[in-house]
Amino acid sequence: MTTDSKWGKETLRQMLLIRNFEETADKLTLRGKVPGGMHNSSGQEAVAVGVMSALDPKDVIATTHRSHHHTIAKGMPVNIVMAELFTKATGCSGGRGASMHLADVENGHFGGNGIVGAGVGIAMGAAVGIKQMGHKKVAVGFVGDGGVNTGRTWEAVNMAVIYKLPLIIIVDNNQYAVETFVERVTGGNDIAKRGAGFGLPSFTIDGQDVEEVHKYTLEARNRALAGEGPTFINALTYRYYGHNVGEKGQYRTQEEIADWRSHRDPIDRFSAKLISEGALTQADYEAMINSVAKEIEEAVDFAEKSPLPDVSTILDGVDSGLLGASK
Amino acid sequence: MTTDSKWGKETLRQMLLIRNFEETADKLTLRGKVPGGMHNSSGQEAVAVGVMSALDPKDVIATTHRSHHHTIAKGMPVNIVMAELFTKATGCSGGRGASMHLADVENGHFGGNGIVGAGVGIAMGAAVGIKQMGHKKVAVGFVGDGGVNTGRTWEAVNMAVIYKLPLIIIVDNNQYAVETFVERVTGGNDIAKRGAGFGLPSFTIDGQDVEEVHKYTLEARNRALAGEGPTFINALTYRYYGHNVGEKGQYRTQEEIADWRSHRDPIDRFSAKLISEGALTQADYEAMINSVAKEIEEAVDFAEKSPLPDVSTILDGVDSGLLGASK
Amino acid sequence: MSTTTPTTPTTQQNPTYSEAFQSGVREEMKLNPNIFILGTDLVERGGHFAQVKGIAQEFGVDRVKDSPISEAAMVAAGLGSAMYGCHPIIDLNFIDFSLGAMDEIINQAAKIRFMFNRPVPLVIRATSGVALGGAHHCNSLESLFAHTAGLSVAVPSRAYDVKGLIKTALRSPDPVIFLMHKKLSGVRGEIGDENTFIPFGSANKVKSGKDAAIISYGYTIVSAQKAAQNLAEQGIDVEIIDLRTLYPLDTDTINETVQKFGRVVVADEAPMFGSITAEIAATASEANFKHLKGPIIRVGAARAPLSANPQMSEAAIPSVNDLVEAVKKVMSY
Amino acid sequence: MSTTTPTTPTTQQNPTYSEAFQSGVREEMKLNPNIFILGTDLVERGGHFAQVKGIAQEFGVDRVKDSPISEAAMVAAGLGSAMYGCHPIIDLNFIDFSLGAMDEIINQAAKIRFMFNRPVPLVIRATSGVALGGAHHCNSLESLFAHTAGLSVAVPSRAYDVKGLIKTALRSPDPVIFLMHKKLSGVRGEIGDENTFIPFGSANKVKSGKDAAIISYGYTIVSAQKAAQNLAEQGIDVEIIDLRTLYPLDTDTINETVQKFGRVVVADEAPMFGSITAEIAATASEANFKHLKGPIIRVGAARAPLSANPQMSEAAIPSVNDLVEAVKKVMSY
Ligand SMILES: Cc1ncc(C[n+]2csc(CCOP(=O)(O)OP(=O)(O)O)c2C)c(N)n1
Ligand SMILES: Cc1ncc(C[n+]2csc(CCOP(=O)(O)OP(=O)(O)O)c2C)c(N)n1
Ligand SMILES: [Mg+2]
Ligand SMILES: [Mg+2]
Repeated sequence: MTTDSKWGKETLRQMLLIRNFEETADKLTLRGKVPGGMHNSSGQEAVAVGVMSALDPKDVIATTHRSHHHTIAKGMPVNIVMAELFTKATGCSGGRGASMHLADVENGHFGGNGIVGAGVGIAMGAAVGIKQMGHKKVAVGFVGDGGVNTGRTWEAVNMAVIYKLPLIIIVDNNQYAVETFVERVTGGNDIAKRGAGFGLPSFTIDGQDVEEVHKYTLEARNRALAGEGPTFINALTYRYYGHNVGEKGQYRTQEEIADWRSHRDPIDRFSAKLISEGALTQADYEAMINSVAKEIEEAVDFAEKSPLPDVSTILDGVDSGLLGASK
Repeated sequence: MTTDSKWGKETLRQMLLIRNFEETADKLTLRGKVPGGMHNSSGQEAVAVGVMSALDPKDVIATTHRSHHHTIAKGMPVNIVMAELFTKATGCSGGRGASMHLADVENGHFGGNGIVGAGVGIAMGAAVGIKQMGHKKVAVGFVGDGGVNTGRTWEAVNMAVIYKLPLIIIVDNNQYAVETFVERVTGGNDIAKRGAGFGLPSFTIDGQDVEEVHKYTLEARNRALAGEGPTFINALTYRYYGHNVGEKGQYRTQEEIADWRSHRDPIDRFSAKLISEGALTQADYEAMINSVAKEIEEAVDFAEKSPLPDVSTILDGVDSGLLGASK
Repeated sequence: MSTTTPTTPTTQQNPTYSEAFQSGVREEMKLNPNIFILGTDLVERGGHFAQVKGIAQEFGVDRVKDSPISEAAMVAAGLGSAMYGCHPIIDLNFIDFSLGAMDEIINQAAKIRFMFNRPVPLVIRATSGVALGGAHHCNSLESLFAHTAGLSVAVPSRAYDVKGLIKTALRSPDPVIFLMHKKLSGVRGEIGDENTFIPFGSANKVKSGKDAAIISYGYTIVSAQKAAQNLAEQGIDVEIIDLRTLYPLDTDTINETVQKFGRVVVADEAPMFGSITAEIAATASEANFKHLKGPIIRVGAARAPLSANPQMSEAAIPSVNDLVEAVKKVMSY
Repeated sequence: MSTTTPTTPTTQQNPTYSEAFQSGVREEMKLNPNIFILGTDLVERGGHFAQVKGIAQEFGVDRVKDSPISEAAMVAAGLGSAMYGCHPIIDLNFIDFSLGAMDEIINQAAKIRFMFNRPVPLVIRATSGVALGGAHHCNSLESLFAHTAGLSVAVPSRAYDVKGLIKTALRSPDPVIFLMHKKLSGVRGEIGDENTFIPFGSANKVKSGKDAAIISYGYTIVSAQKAAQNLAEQGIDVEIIDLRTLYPLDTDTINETVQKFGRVVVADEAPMFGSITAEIAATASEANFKHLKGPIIRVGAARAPLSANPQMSEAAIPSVNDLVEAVKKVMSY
């Protein structure tokens, strides 16, 4: 199928923006700019952008410790994301969260999470709220291949099924949990089949094909809006970098990484398609790359120049005090 | 298939013993003899006896809040069980446990449990121990239809699969969790399919047919001993009484109960089969009923006459003190 | 902050402690369509302690939802929908079952407001306290929750407080752990009207006295009242302070009480080592050291799991006599 | 019960705090074939803090098992196999993740011995303490565990104690929560030999003093040592007691210390409201009231989740200066 040119360009740009963000932030982390390190999502852009491009901006997402790609694709300006990584006051969480705790609840981003599996539960809860209030929205919960071994994930999936919630569960399946290969820890080694066991439409899809991700998400969203309940999507993808910045490890070969990078890169694939279809010229593409680089450079500058949070605020916002005078 | 007469009689007697125990204990509970009440398993005898008759006495079980039937079938003398219900010092847990906390760890009974789903995890852990020590045994974890909605159950199932543990998971599926019908809360409404999603052999079987339960358990045990890992068995059964003693509720019809009792009672079915096959005479059967009644009567007598635990022991056994002087 | 309300005559007209909960919840549900209740066996049964009896029939099953046995998902459902804009009541049945949802409570619900500047108007209700049922049904976990920044903890001892506190909780944007004592479920008492709100962090002087004070909460207040009668016969007039909430804690009333008497007993039925009575005693001692006639005495439960045998379980928690002895000890300074 | 060991010179030869763990575990694994370790990313990576580095290579993957991310099942695997006769070490990585296994820890592992008279020789190891990582990686949960009857809690502050305590844990039949502070992982120090066992419930006098005492544990011991230097310059000679375990607690040493000085600071980095320092202060005040020159002063963290921003996170926990001020306060009585 031929890709719509406007949509294709916007989608490609989003993926480039994420890639540049991650590679830039990775280097800055190595230089000590990102307290606590960060989880690089390079290689996984198509999952984030494919999903988000199928959603309405008002839809809700909740995600994991590896969430820069989801967050940027959801529409958070990269300078705000970068500032949060730097734990600056101008970051989305005022510097309280850093890389793992990006959020903008007002705008439907219910947060990254330090706890594996927690995002699916929170998204499921948001879907309860959406249904309860009769809104026409969906919630999307992201989880990793490692996260599907947490019990909380399946409790949430089951609850979504029985309440027919407008929820989409996306497994951002990059095949490793830290250094552990998915096959070694996943009974049955078929994550979509697990979903099916809980009675919801479940698919394993090519997470390196942004159009496939988009299409499955759109269908899931339509089912959800029609009151037909949740969908489970296991998107196969790959992360190019270590689990946390600077980590290498012997758990996978350089050949494996090179193979994914050279044959299945989501950006290369999609840009090649757009170019071959005439939806994009090589010159457009290069301009896009440059414009993205500039945007990220400005984001770094913004983050660098932003003030640190005021340490005198460490007790602010723990609770409202409205229950009674907190002492 | 014709049933072996000796095995058949022993199996039938076990079921009768459980039924009489439960009906007797139910009445005693209504008379205030069983602190905290009890969960009556009448109707579910074939699951307990079918499983246990396929095990070796040294195999391990861990079970739920509804566990009298498993415990008696596992071989604990009924007077000890009854004494525990009465919270007497002579009970298996010294009166500390009552109905929900029957155990005899030394003899492979790793306990009933007040927490739904916990038994599967404990049995899985026992299976880790069995495998670690190279023993030729299996562990069996019981869970209810309600319990399969706890995340902990699926974490344990997954772990058993990836470590190829000698574990058998039995869903004692009596179709209700307190007053909640299984279909209302079980996404997909196919519990064995959930198991299959985690990659282990999974079966739904007739839990009112003691021979079928026996056969599937035996096969599962053989697979486990051969190093082929765990098996998941969803045994369809029914409880005749309320969730806890004295509870009735409007959540199911009297017709439904009458139907199960009159058409699918595991004891009636099995005794009729044995009689029709000539393995048992009507007179034998009546003698068996009487002997069982006598055994239960004696158990009640034993429980009644047993001393209460010494309240001065309430601090005994919390820990060994061997880490250092506890203060 | 301390408000004294009349001791309640227990007439047949007065609702039970459980019914007081129903009453407060009903009133708030009428006003706020975003309140809903989610838990196991709520619709037909009305909950294991009749705490929501009839509410599904009145408000429909969209607002009283029966749940699978999935405590983590139950709390997650509450958390996510509270972030979205609802005001859910998650009914965990027994507080012991919260142990299956601790991440959702402690890591998520308690921290969202601080991290993301988003209110989490979530009530987690559960039955608590020592009674029958044994080790898995008698955990006293209140100190765990009170220790967690971001959570508030209500521990009402009578119908009036149940209603007044749940109404406050349902008007506030913060997560609340609402613990109702199993031995009080059926106890009748007066309740306030639809405008009676009890602020968290306001203790109730159950009884005033001249000689010494017992500071406590929950069922131990009943024992303290019995102890006070017994002590009165011995000529000792003891004041009783019911904290009603453990966080926020009414430190003003605690400080006043310590300063007034210098002889104070702090009591509850949790295992004493590390219980909330330690916080109260330590902080009150530090703040009011000069006023102390002797040490603040703590009374609590044995460091042991609870037994199903009723005599053992009773023996593990403070008796009326333990309270009497503790007061006599502070009187001996 | 208090044993004083020489302050350790930190030479290159000395192992790190993490290596001390490896050393103790290796020695015990050689002697006891039933010890195994289970957790995430242990085999190749050696754990996130190198705490089991190389052990899989030495003992094989049957004795060092990589686990799925399933904390409840991890603890259940430990619990069931411990009941069966093994002596598992369940490595939960960060203690924050124990919140997904609280039922298995608090309702099951802690209670089995009491209920069923069966030992549960289970070690649950995790990295703890405040450092980087933010709200989900910096929970101080030690008071929750110490409050739970049936659990013991180790909180070593140096390599020597890590090794001596883990060896004791691996010879005992009871469940132990073994908390290693993230900021200490790489700190080098002397360790004992294969016969050095440190009993739980034995505090270590890190430094003796003449004027006042700081009682603490974990990383706060490092801050206390800095505070002591600072105070020495001001002419105040402070004694430092490292509790090493929070349960059993070395109440003998605590009582002696309170009686000796009458001026005592109890400090840690957990949110202060409801922390274990409350238990220590309350119990020690009650037992030694007459010896107190003034109230026992507690120093702890703010009641707030931790932030990822390092300055905010540092500001939330006690600084060296906070400890100095607290000691000066007790000196002012
Ligand atoms: C409950 C919990 N357990 C363990 C961890 C430690 N941890 C952080 S990320 C991670 C691996 C997650 O793998 P996966 O879900 O596949 O996500 P990915 O990192 O591949 O994006 C682990 C084990 C955690 N954060 N939370
Ligand atoms: C974790 C947990 N949640 C809730 C309960 C309360 N509870 C006890 S039994 C029960 C129903 C269990 O249903 P099922 O698993 O089908 O077992 P059955 O009673 O039918 O044997 C519930 C909800 C509990 N004991 N533990
Ligand atoms: Mg992964
Ligand atoms: Mg059932």
